[in-house]
Amino acid sequence: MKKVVNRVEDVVDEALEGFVAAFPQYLRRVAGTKVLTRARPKAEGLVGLVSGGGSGHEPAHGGYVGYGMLDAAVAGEVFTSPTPDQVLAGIRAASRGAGVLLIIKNYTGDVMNFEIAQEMAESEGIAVQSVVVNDDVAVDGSLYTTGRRGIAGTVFVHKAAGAAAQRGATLDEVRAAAEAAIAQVRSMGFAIAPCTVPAAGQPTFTLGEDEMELGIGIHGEPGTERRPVAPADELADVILGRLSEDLGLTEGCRLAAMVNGMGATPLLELAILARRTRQWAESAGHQLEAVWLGEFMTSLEMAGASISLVRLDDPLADLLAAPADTPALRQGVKHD
Amino acid sequence: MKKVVNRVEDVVDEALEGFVAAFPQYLRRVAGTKVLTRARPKAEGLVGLVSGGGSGHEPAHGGYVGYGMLDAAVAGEVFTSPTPDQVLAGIRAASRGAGVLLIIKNYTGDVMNFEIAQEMAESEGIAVQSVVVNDDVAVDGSLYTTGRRGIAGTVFVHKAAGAAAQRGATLDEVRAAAEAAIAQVRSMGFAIAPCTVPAAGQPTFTLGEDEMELGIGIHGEPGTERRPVAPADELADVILGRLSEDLGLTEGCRLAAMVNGMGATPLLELAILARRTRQWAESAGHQLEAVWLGEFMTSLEMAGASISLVRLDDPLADLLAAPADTPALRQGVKHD
Amino acid sequence: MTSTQFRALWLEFHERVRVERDQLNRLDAAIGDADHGTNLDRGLQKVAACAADTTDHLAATCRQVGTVLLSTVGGASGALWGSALLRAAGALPDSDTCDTAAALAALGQGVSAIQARGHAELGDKTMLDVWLPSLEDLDRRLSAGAACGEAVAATAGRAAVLAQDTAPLQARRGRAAYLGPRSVGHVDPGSVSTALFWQALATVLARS
Amino acid sequence: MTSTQFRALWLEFHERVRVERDQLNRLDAAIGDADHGTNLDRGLQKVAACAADTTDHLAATCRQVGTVLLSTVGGASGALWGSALLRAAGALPDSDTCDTAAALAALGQGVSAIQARGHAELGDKTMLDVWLPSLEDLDRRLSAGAACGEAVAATAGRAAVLAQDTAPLQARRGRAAYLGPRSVGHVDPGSVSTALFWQALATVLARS
Ligand SMILES: Nc1ncnc2c1ncn2[C@@H]1O[C@H](COP(=O)(O)OP(=O)(O)O)[C@@H](O)[C@H]1O
Ligand SMILES: Nc1ncnc2c1ncn2[C@@H]1O[C@H](COP(=O)(O)OP(=O)(O)O)[C@@H](O)[C@H]1O
Ligand SMILES: [Mg+2]
Ligand SMILES: [Mg+2]
Ligand SMILES: [Mg+2]
Ligand SMILES: [Mg+2]
Repeated sequence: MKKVVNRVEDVVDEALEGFVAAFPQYLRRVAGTKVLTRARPKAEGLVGLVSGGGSGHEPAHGGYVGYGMLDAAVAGEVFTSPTPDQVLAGIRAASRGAGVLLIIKNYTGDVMNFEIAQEMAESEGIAVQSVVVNDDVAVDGSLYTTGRRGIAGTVFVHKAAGAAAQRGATLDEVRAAAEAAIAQVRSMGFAIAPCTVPAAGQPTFTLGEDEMELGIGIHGEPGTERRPVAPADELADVILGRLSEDLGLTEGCRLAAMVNGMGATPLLELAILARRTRQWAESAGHQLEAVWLGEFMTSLEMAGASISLVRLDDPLADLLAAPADTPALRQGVKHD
Repeated sequence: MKKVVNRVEDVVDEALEGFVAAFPQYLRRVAGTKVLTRARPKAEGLVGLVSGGGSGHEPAHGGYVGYGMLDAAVAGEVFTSPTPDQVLAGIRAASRGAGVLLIIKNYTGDVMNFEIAQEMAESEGIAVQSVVVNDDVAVDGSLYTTGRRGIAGTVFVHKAAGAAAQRGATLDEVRAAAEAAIAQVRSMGFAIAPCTVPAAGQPTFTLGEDEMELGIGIHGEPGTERRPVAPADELADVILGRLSEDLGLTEGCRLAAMVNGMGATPLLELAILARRTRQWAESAGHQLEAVWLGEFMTSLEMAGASISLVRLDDPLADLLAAPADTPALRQGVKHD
Repeated sequence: MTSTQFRALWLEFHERVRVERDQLNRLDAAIGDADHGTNLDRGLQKVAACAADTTDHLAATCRQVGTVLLSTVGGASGALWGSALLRAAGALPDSDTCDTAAALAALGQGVSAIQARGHAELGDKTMLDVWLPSLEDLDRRLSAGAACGEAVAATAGRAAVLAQDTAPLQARRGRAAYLGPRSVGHVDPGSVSTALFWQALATVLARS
Repeated sequence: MTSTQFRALWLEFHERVRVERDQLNRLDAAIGDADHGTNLDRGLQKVAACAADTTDHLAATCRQVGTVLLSTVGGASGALWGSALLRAAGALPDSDTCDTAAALAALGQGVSAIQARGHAELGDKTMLDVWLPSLEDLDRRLSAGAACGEAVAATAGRAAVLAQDTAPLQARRGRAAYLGPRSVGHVDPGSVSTALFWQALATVLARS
C-alpha cells in the first residue's frame, strides 16, 4: 500500500487539520473533536445543518461547510461512521437557536450513531430533526429491510436544505426541503478499480483486467453485480436507464444531474459521462438544467463514477441554484 | 488498461463535448476545433488570454475559461501539445480588439506550436504576446538549454493575468502581470503510481512497491530521481525546502501555496500535505495568505501531488484574490 | 463476577481482537467496508487503557466501557456495543461483585439493547445470530446445573460455531445487506468478534 | 524524384510508422511522454488519406503534407516536421518532377527549418542526430559518384545506426532533457522515426 500519509492512525486527524490549514476563511475545527464548523457562523435564529459520515469521501463532508450549505461536518475514521459524542459536538456547534437538521446517509452505522446523538442533543434542549438520504437505486429497497444506501446524491440534499436554512426557513421547512430533494434524487455508481483503506492496507476487493463492479456504494465495498467492463456510453446508458425508471420519468422532465468521480478517474473521463448524460436527456426530451461534474463524494482512490439525477420543480431548482460559498462548492460569483 | 472511455481515438473530442455539456453557462466550443471559449465573452477592448496544452491535465485548461481567467483554452491530444492551427483558432476566439496574451508552459512542443500560431495570428493583424511558464524546480534550468518545465504553478499565472485582463489592463500590462507571477512561482511534484495514456495502453513507467518518482512533470513521465517512498511530511519538507531555496525566501515572506493532486491521490491525503505546508510556513516565519488545495493540473490518474509556492507582493496578492468564475475555479461569491 | 474479573474480561477481549484484527477486516472487506477489526481494536485499546486506572464498582465500570466504546469504535458495531454496555450497566450493582444471575441479566439487557438499536432479527446475518442462540445455550447449561465457568466455556465453543454458521445466510441488516445474494457464502465479521468476546469471558472465568 | 514517388514516400513512411507505433511509444515512454508513435501515426494517416486524392505538383504536395502534419501531429515532432516540409516546399519546383540536386536542396532546407525552429545542435539527443550526419553521408556518397537509389539505401542503413547511437547521449533538448542524466542509455524516439523515413525513401526509390 502506497499512500501520501504519515502514521496510518493519524490520517483523519491530520487531514482535518489540513482542511483548516487550507481553508481558514471557511473552516474551524471544534477543539478536541473531528468536527469542522463554519469560520463565520450563520446568524442567530437560523436553522443549523449537520452532516457527516466516515472519512475517505472528501470533499464530503467538510468541503460543504460554509455559506448556503452545512454548518458542521462530523468525520469518522475512514469509511466508519462517526461516534455519537462527535455528532453531538457537531450539533452543538451548528445550533443557532432555531434547531438543527441532521442529514444522514442511510447506513446502519450512520443512522444509529446519529440517532444516539440526536437523543443526547434533545436531552440538552436542542431541537433536532433528521432526514435519511437513500438515493442508491442499485439496492432494491423492497428486498432488504435496511432500505437503500445514501451516496453522492446526498450533496444535492445538502445544497437544497442549506439554501433553505440560509434563507431563514424554519426547522420544519428545512426538513421538508431536504425531504423534497431526497424524494427526487436517485444515484448509481460503478468501479473499475478498488481502493485501499489506510488502516487495512489491502484493496477492498480485486478485479480481473476485464471486470468491473456495478452498483457500488461509497465505502470501497463491492457492488451488486460484477460484469465485464463496458464503454463509457454503455455504462452511462445503463445507469441513466435505471435512474429514470426508478424516478418514473415521463417525457419533458426538468432535471439536474451529477457526474461524480469516485477518486481516481480523471476528469477527462468523467466529462465523457457528462456528454452522454446530456445526449440521453436530450433524446429523452428532458430539460437538463444543471450538470455537476467533478468529485463530490469519493471513495478514496477508487476508480469509477456515479451518476445522479434529481427531478426539479421550481422550489428545488431555485434552492440548487442559490449561492453557496464553501471549500468545495461555490456558485453565485459576483461579476463586476 | 481500464478506462471510462468509448473509442480511444475519440477521448479528447468527447471530453470537450462533455465539458460544454456540463458547463454551458461557461463554455462554448469553437466549431470544428479543440478550442473552448467563454460562453459570455468579455467586453470588446479587453485583452484576451489563451492557454492550453495536451489533454489529460483536467481541469486544465478548459476548466479555467471564464470570468477573470482565460478566454480560450486549446486542447491537444492526451499529453501532446496542440497544433498551431488550433492555437490560432483559440487566438481568434479570444481576441476582443486589444491583443491576446498566450500563456505557454515550457515544453519544446508547446513552445514551438504556440510560436508558429503566434506568427500566423500576427500575420492576420492580431497583436499577440506570449509568456512561458517554467515553475518546475526539479529541473535545474542552468544545466539544460531547454530551461525548466511549466507545471501546476501555471494556474497562478492564469489567475493573475486573467484578473489583470478583466480589469482592463493593456496587453503590455497583462504580460507584465503574467511575468511578475512567473518570476515568483515555483513548483515540484512527485508520483507514487504512474498513469496510462489511453492511446498507448501501457503505464508510462513501473514502480516497485516501495518506490516513488520525485521531480515529475505533468505528462506521466518519470521524475528526475527515483527514491524510496517517504512519509507525507517528509515529502512536503523536501519539496518546500527546494522551493524556498530556489525562491531565495528569507524570513517573513508573504506567500500563497498550491497543493495539487496529480489525479488519483485522495483529497484526504492532499490535505495532509496542506497541513504540513502551513506548519512549514509558520515555523519559517512566513505569512501564508492563501492555500489552493485540490486538483488543478493533473496527469490523468497518476497518484502523487505537486506543491507550488508563490511569493506575494500587494499587486500579485490582489490579482490572485480577485473574483473568478470558471468551471474549476470560483471565488468571490456574493453573500446575501 | 467481580469488577476485577470484569476489567480482565475487556483486556482479554482486546487481546483476542488485536490478534484477529486483520482477519476481521478481511471478513468485513468481503461483504462490508473492511473496518470491523480496526474499529473494535481502536475502541478496545481505549477501554483497556481506561481499565488500567479505574477501581470503580461493576455498574460504573460497565457504564464507562460503554461510553468509551460508543465514542471510539464508530460504525454499526460501535453504536451497538456502546448501547449494549450502557444498558447492561443498569442491570449491574454498584458493588465490586455480583452473582451469576445478575451477570446473566446484564448480558440479556445488553443484547436487548442491540436488538432495540439495530432492529435486526435472528437470521439477518448479524452479531445477533451469535448473541441470541449463545445466550440461550448458556441459559440451558446453567439451568441443567452446570458450573458457571464450565457452562461459559462450552457456550464460547458453541459461539465460534454459530459465527461460522452465518456464512450461508443472506444479510438483511447492516452494510452486507446491500450485497443481497452476494453476501451469501461469507462469514459475518460482527458474529466472529462476538464469539471472541465469549472466548474472552470463558478465559477470564477459567483463571479464577 | 516524381510527385508520384513523393506521394508513395509518405504512404511508405506511414506504413513503417504504423508498424513501429507501439515501439516508438515505448521509446518515448522511457524518456518522454509515450506519444511519439501515436503522434506520427495520426498525422501520417491523414497525410496518406490526402495523398490518395491529390495530383498536385511537387511543391504543392510538399506544402500540403507540411500543413497536414503541422495540424495533426502535435507535440514537438509535429511542429518540427511541419516546419521542415513547409520550408522544403519552397525549394521544390511547381512541376511533377525534379532532379536529385533539387531534391537534396529541399531536404537540406527542411533540416535547416528543424534547426531554426528547435534550436537543437548535434549531440543534443534529438532527431537532428540522425538528420545532420545522414545528410552528410548521402552528400558524400553522391559526390563519390554513387547512383541515387544506392546512395539513399546506404544512407538509410547508416541512419538506423545513427538512431541507435543516440542511446549513450544525455538529452539537452525536448522533453527528454528534463530527465538529465537519466536520459542516458535510451534511444531517442524521434531519431528512430527519422531513420524510418530514410528507409521509406530508399524503398520508394528502389521500386522505380
Ligand atoms: N442492525 C444490526 N444489528 C445487529 N448487528 C449489526 C447490525 N448492523 C450491523 N451489525 C453488525 O455489525 C458488524 C459490522 O460492524 P462494523 O464493520 O464495525 O461497522 P460498519 O458496518 O458500520 O462498518 C456486522 O458484521 C454485523 O455483525
Ligand atoms: N528542439 C528539438 N529539436 C529537434 N528535435 C526535437 C526537439 N525536441 C524534440 N525533438 C524530437 O522530437 C521527439 C519527440 O516527439 P514527440 O514525442 O512526438 O513530441 P513531444 O516531445 O512533444 O511529446 C524527440 O524524440 C526528438 O527527436
Ligand atoms: Mg464502517
Ligand atoms: Mg507529447
Ligand atoms: Mg465495517
Ligand atoms: Mg512525446
